[in-house]
Amino acid sequence: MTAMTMIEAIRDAHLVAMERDPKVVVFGEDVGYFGGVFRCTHGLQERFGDHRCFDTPISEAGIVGAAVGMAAYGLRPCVEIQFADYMYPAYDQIVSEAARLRHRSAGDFTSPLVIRMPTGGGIYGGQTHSQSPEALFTHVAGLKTVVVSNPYDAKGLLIAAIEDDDPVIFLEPKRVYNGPFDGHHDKPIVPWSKHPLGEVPDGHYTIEIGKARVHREGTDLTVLAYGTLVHVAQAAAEEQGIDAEIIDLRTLVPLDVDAIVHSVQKTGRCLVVHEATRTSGFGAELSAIVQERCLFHLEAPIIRVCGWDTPYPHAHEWSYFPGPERVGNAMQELMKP
Amino acid sequence: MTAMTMIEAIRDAHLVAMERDPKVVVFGEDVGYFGGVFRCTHGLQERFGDHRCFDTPISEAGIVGAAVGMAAYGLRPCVEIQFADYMYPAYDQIVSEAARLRHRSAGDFTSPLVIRMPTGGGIYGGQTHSQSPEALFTHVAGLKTVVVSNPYDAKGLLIAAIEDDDPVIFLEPKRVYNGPFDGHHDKPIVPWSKHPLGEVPDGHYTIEIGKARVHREGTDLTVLAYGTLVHVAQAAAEEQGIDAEIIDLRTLVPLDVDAIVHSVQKTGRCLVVHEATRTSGFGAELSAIVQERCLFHLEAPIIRVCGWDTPYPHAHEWSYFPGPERVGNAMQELMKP
Amino acid sequence: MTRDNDKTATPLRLQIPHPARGQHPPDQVRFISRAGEMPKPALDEKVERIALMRKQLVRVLDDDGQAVGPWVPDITTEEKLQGLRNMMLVRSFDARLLRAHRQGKISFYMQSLGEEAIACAQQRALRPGDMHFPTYRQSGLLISAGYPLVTMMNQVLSNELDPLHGRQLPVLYSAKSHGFFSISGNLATQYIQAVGWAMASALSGGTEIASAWIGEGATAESDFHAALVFASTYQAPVILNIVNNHWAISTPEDFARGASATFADRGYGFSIPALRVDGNDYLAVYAASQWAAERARTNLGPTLIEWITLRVGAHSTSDDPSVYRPPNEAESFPLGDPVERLRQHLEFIGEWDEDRHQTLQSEIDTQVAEAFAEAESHGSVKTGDVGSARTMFDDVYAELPRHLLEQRDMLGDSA
Amino acid sequence: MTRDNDKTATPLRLQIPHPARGQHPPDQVRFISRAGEMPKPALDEKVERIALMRKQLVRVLDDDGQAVGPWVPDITTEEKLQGLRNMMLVRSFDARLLRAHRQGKISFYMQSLGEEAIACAQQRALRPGDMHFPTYRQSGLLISAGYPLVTMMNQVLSNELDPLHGRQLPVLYSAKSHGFFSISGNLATQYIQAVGWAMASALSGGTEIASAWIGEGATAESDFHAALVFASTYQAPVILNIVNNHWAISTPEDFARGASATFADRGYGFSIPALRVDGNDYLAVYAASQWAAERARTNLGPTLIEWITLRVGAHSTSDDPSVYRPPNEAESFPLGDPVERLRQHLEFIGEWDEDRHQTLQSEIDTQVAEAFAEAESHGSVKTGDVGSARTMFDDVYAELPRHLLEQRDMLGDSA
Ligand SMILES: Cc1ncc(C[n+]2csc(CCOP(=O)(O)OP(=O)(O)O)c2C)c(N)n1
Ligand SMILES: Cc1ncc(C[n+]2csc(CCOP(=O)(O)OP(=O)(O)O)c2C)c(N)n1
Ligand SMILES: [Mg+2]
Ligand SMILES: [Mg+2]
Repeated sequence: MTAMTMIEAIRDAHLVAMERDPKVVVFGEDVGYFGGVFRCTHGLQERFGDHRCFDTPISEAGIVGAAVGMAAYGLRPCVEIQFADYMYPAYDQIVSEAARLRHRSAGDFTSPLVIRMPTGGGIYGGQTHSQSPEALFTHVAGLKTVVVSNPYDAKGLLIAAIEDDDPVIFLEPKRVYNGPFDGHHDKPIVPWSKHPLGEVPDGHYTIEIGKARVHREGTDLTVLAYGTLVHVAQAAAEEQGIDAEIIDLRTLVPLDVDAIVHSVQKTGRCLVVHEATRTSGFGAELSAIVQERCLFHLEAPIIRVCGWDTPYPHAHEWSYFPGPERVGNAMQELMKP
Repeated sequence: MTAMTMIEAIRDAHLVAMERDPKVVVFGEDVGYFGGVFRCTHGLQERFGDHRCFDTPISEAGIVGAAVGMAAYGLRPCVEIQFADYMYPAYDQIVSEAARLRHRSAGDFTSPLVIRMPTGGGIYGGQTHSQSPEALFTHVAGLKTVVVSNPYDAKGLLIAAIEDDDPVIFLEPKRVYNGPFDGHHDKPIVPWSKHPLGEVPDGHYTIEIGKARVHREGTDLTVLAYGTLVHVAQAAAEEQGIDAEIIDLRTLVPLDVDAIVHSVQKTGRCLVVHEATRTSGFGAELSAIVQERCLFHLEAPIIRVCGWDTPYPHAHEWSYFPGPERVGNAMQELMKP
Repeated sequence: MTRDNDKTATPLRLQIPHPARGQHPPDQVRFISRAGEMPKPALDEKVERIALMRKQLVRVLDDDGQAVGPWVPDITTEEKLQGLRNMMLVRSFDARLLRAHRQGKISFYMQSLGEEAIACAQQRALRPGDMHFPTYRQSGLLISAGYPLVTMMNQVLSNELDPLHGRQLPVLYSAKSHGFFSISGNLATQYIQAVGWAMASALSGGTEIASAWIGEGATAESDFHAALVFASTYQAPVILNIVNNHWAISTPEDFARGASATFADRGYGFSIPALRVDGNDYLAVYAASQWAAERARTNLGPTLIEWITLRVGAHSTSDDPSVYRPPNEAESFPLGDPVERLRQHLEFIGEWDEDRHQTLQSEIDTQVAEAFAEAESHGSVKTGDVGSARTMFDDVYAELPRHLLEQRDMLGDSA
Repeated sequence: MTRDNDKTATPLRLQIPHPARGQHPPDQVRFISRAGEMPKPALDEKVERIALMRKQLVRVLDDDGQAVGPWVPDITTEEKLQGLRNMMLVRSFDARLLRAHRQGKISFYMQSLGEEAIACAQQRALRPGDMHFPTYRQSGLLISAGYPLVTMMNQVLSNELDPLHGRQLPVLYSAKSHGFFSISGNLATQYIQAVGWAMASALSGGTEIASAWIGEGATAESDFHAALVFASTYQAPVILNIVNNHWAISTPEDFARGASATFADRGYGFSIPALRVDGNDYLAVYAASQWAAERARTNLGPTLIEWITLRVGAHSTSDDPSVYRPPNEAESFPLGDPVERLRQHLEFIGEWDEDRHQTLQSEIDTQVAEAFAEAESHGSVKTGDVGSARTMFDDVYAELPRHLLEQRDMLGDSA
């Protein structure tokens, strides 16, 4: 076990995967020599050479398109999109190609690749360095979508993603790269070294894609969360004195429906939180699933607390971000008799 | 009033809009000389010349990107993407540019443009001529998303879309181009000339973007539908002898929440139907909204009947399509005491 | 809309291409060389010098059917006869399936009439293990690789034996075993994938090269650019084919080409050597493909080839070209017909005659008819013999996740 | 991974560019001409002939500061002094705001140090009504157009008077009134939009032209291709600028350029005339911009210009270039510094001297300091003086739809 930031854990996952399997190749913008603008691939080129980890031209379509071809050849590319906000030029290759290749060729060709992207706001990045586009992936059959919230999960899930035979979208909320940020942007930063989930096993381990994690047990209500919002929900619960059960979904597709249903049937109340814009966000799917499976257990309407339906504003990002106050208010609302 | 197919109504809307406003320009692949692969722009180049209606290279990114620039100049481009399945190369220009230009420039620049796309299956088009990607637009703040189900609406809504000051995604389910297809693919085709909504007023009229239409009044349950599924729901209701209230949403964003809430509070049961894949489809948003606003009116869980979470299969499209049998079964399920 | 603040300024105007279309006789082929005229550059010739040849056309067969000049490929008569047979097979196959469409037996079809030489000859010029990333008009690659006709037909019929389980539109084959990448319905995506595949081969110290295919119309798509950038930067071992058949559905090549002289010109700005080749000349196709493959195999990097040919038929069975095509376009096409030209050559060298041709033709037609009869015996999407709809849930993922299991169960109830 | 079926074949290898980086001295500029050496083509010169000049560089100012050769622009001394002042203003502005960042007063900044001549001179060479589609390193366009410094600073500070209401990252200005299109955070999207805007002007019989801007790194993006295709096909009245400052964050120009000799080469395959120009030579920039604008205004179509310059500073305030940049890169840059070079020229022609320069410098520094003081008096994102968060809901649509009204109400409760 070593205390690691999420960045170090991600880098370590790369190291372990590349060490074990020569077919793993890593590339993207500024990923090689420099080691990535967030340093998640730092040192890989030095360690494995420039045929295993290299820089690319600034072309997200090229990065993913080439990765699909490489995966079809038999390699296992793990590529970085510098910010999730820049995945759109690659969207055709992701949706029409990576996601569908196995199906359309009936397994003749496959595309086992991982596309990593930093997501979410909280760094004053404005509308093009803050987005959380997970719902644009969860609607696409053939993709698996993972969102990580802590170093322990990040390493185990990234190794699992690289070893997975399907294309995996791997989303990294950048605001938790360096600590379990709980939304209190005006308070001092807590580092991962002070958090149990910052303790990361050495060497190889995986976390099953498709399994949620009960982040906090509770009986008052269920919070369905992922990424940064896991920590925000925890802060809100503690501040409101509400005994919330917080489920860190970890994987959105395939979804751990059992974990969700089990918890909501127990608590009878459900709060869904995410940073992405509300309309047609993944919270809608969660809400729909919960009411389909637990309607008669519900004591109150499921509440969604999400980013507003606007671009992510630079100066007003803390008014946009669904912080502990908004989440806490929703908890109180849910608990009203 | 003239009896028109939906294709003719769309063409007529172009004619009216281009006649009234010289700033309206129309372009896309095979749109000019040929008049579009579905003939929706037939005759426009002959009538208005090749500076108002023209062919483009095969580049959806180019089509939308150029349209954004033209709109910023002051024109009102109305462009065609040959099939919605081919919008992905343009997705960055749609999401990052058209949708956000007004906001990011605080109104200094705007992008009043319309992007028309045929959607949906039922023509044995396989996975790349059958998609219904509406949820990929409804998640994007700044876009308006319209789905039409009949010639009368198509003309009025297309003129309204062209006159609208915001970017409008205009989705045309191709299976209802020539008639009110109700999902009975093995029965003879009913033409629009036999349907009241095939009667289209001459000249200029608009239908407000953001207003739903009660397609069929009823008291047993509410069906939230749009596009082809409006007709399927009607067939299902009649076949099952269920007095369904069918709401044709017409616009997904902005959504006519009042019409929805009003109906569900009346019937106490709600069925959501669409052809797009289920997970994270727009049905999830509808379900979430209904339970948020009508939970204590609901007698049964909201049911979603959608396309499966697979690519749209060529040979098995009628097993994929949510036809009257599946919709009807869901109605019966909903009515169970 | 004029916001003119200088009333003397020229009003701007746009150039909307007005190519030959409709009733006008087409300006079909720009810059035709005589057979044998264009020199053959060294494999590592400078891109500038190759670019100077951009208005020339690699041609081997002259009007008499004689093979002339530096590009004559060193291949046996058997190999040529094999090429003739393959092209005729493709043509006969297409004809049979078009008839099947007219008979209402299949839902859709796309033929390669007039373009057969390109895929057929390149397939023979490459090696097993190489991977083609085709579009929908390269069925010649499969046929020349000896892929079973019946299997192709099963795919087109979407019947119970369709290896793609009826998932794909007819002709969107996939055959890894035969060096044929799964065809996408989305144009141009395969171009950068081919570059990625070639990069993977080189990254792994392999020896297999990739061949990317695209129509001239689809070169306007963005993935074409991504492919050229990546191929240039990493010097990937890939052949970048552009099939210029002069049409993109109703749109003439001019819209994608713009003001440039040729599509081969696109290579220059990336320092990718580019050739224009007579695509209806089997021997020229063979030679140019060999040249490009050799460059790739010796780590000299990518080669772009513009193949000049004509889409003789409709775009697809959904298309009505009478609205936009000039009459007699094929008859007046200056590069003739690929089958006829190779046949003429074989006759010229004394290895072929009318009798043998007729015999071969009926042999092929019989082969195709028998294959079709067999394929048809397994039914089709029209007869409803399409295998189980439950297979639609397979291969979405490597393993069926829970939500698809549930959906398959729901289908079971209602289907 | 070798699936070799011919054991004698060469194993393939990939070329990963190994440009100067880290501790290696950079090969910074390829193909430098002497000032005055490159001829000036006629506006309608054939693209082939212009392409032959691709390894030359348009340069006007020689080592002594003398303006020489056919590209010397016909501009007054006042205009030159204006240019000097504008460039110095940009530099002083950047310096002040970088200091503000170090002082913790702003959240982010991107400077154009070393590249000032390009935007400043082109702005002066174009006309009011023309529209620039810039990236984040063309603030010189705004400053040369006389846009208020305070307003720019308000944007950077995201304070209450920020015309963009704090929505955008610092320096992503928008100023239609000053011919400056709203900057996107997404690279390259503006390139095809500029072509569309130019097409609109021409479709409307206008006289305004567009100017598109992109960094050399971003030319790898797909929208660059879309822009070239559309500009070529419709002969749009647009200037296509590529600012080659040799770096894309940590990645040297080689990755985007690939094997091609220059970025200007990219134009040739579209038959778009392309120049390479010394971007640190104010007079050369002015002349080349004028030439390209004149071509556009006379319906001769698009022009591509590669401007050679150097990103002297870090990519942004978030970047640490010490990890990847060679030491002394700026000092050894062969094209010098744009401010110094124009100053030297003005001295050479006897219109400038050290005293006047010092006076101007302190005048400018004062102007910038006063502007900053004023802007700062309106607060900043750091002081929390950012206007109402409720404005975030405005301008998503022309009119506030119901769901945004509701959300704004919810914000009201909790914010
Ligand atoms: C991304 C995308 N856009 C549009 C289409 C529709 N489409 C199918 S084929 C075609 C024309 C292609 O022309 P070309 O590339 O010249 O190939 P050819 O048909 O001549 O072989 C078009 C526009 C598509 N399949 N994919
Ligand atoms: C689509 C997209 N991908 C990636 C980025 C991240 N990014 C911002 S600037 C930059 C480098 C751009 O280099 P260049 O085009 O040369 O411009 P320069 O910074 O040198 O002016 C990158 C990769 C982005 N903003 N948008
Ligand atoms: Mg073609
Ligand atoms: Mg740069």
